[in-house]
Amino acid sequence: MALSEESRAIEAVLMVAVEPVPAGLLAELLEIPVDRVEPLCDELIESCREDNRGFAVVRIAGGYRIQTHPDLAPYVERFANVGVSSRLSAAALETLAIVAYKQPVSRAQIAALRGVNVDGVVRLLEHRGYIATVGRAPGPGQPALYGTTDAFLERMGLDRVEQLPPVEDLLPGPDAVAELEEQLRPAADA
Amino acid sequence: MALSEESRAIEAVLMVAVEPVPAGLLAELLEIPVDRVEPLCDELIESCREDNRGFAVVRIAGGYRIQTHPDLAPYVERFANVGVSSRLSAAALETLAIVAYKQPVSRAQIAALRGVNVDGVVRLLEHRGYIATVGRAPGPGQPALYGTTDAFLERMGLDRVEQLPPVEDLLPGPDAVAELEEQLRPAADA
Amino acid sequence: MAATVSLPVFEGPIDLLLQLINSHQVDIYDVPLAEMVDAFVAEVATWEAVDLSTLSEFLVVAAVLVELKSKRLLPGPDDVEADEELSGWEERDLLLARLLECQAYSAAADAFTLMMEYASRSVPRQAGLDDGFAVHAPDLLEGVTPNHLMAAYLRATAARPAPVVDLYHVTVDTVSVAEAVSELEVRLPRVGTATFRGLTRHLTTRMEVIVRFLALLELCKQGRVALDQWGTFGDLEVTWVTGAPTTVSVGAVDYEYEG
Repeated sequence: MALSEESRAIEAVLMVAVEPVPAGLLAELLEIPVDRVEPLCDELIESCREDNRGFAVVRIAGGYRIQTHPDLAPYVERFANVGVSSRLSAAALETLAIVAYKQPVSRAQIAALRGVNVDGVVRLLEHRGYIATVGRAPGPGQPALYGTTDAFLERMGLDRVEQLPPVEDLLPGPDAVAELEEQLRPAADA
Repeated sequence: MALSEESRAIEAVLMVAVEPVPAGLLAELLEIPVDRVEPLCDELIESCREDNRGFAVVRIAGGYRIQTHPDLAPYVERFANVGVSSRLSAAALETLAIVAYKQPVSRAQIAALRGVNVDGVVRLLEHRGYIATVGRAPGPGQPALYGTTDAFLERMGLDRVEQLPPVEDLLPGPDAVAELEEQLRPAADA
Repeated sequence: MAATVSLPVFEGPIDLLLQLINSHQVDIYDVPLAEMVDAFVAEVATWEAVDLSTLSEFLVVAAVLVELKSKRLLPGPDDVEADEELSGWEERDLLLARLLECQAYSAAADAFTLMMEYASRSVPRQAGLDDGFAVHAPDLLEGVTPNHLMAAYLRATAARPAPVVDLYHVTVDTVSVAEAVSELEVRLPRVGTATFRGLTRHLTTRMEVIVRFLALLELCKQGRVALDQWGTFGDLEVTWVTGAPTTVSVGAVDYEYEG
């Protein structure tokens, strides 16, 4: 069953989303009335079932998301366990360090510091229980703010986060760096 | 087109992967011979195309991954706020091309071709993760030899370096070469 | 904005001029290079902001033109001995090969841009594992101490790419002598005596080595290190003078070198 253009767009958005996407946001992205979203998502849900896909589109609290089909859980679980290395990658450790020192911190702030997309790493750290959502930032979308957990402190042998070795922030913030970069860029892009 | 059980399992695994999954690992998870993986993935790729899905399964940087369909970029970009990867300057692109086609190659060899100092550009490309030291040349100082990385392949949307356009296609045509040669002849000879 | 030139034989963008010369539609012999440069400099003078891309593009093309023309003006085979003639041909072959190669890489750069542009229209799925899956993995923080974490934090915050200036051809290393002084201040008291080679072994650019040398001279002037050299071109031996004040007025050393 070939999908409609709007259903395809919804599917693409759900593919890159890390958290459930509210119907209102989908309507906004597609520039359609919000009551059109449900039938389109139903079309998607139905097509996945009919074509026997390995994933499903599900409606859960807060919106829609894509998840693996429950009957394939054994493969997914095996993958999750073979893929895991016994140590954190340098990138993951740096991300954890940023959360530890800068908490509460949003994913966008971490990404700005690291200069790369950190969604996967943040999810891994959250999944492992080293970091957790500790609040929501004000402003559009109310992004989640992350902090370290008690499990993290316990593993590091600390009582409080304040016991981490002190660091001095000698560097200009990401905003300042971005601004500087802008100024230094020549008039026309090479 | 309804999917086979194995294709569904591969699809589910790719759904939770955060980087390209090599065929060998998929074979291990499904407990099938590795040469069975490619036809199964082809089945997946074909089904996505046929059913006009919003995503595609692609072979990239030595593995398989799921990504959004290119023609839905307007929706995805609006949602995911991508475009973090800034553009490379002409000098950086040409240097990257030299590394890609001549790897493993030393900084001195690149500089000889470009006719200018390339230290800054090489450092930038290394920092972006597109090139890396892949060995050391014999001889005094044992200069580092550079090659392209998986991140480069991912950025280019390629599976292997061999998929780059052949260098013959990039050279000026035989007529142009003959004329250029003529041009280089000394005055008295012309 | 592409550089344009206006000459008796040609008027238009300078890279087009190069193409025409390459395709033999304009003779490099008839192109007055000095006039071309004068015209470009005059055009630059009218710019409100300096456009580095156009400047460097012009420089590259102008350099190739100068090279082409100098080859064209070389004495012909009649004036040279057979051996030299041969080497002249060899030189031209090499030049031709280089020009062809440069054009190929320039074409490759264009192809790369298109491929990257196309690839960037697809975004990979990054959602990771669904909730509720059990991961029986070893503790990932095994062996990680708070100090490791601090080091990772410093790495993460210091690893920001330096602001990228499209200087195209020039590499600027800014190394301050003051920084080198502070670094040596920490290092030398620990080792007591070291050789200059040993102190600069980890450095990669000549400018860094020079700055290190200047820093040593500065410390020597302040009577905080002793320098010895056994023989001409011998390795410089650096000895930290114990009892010297432990903090240097780094502010007194504030000059920077750019290479």
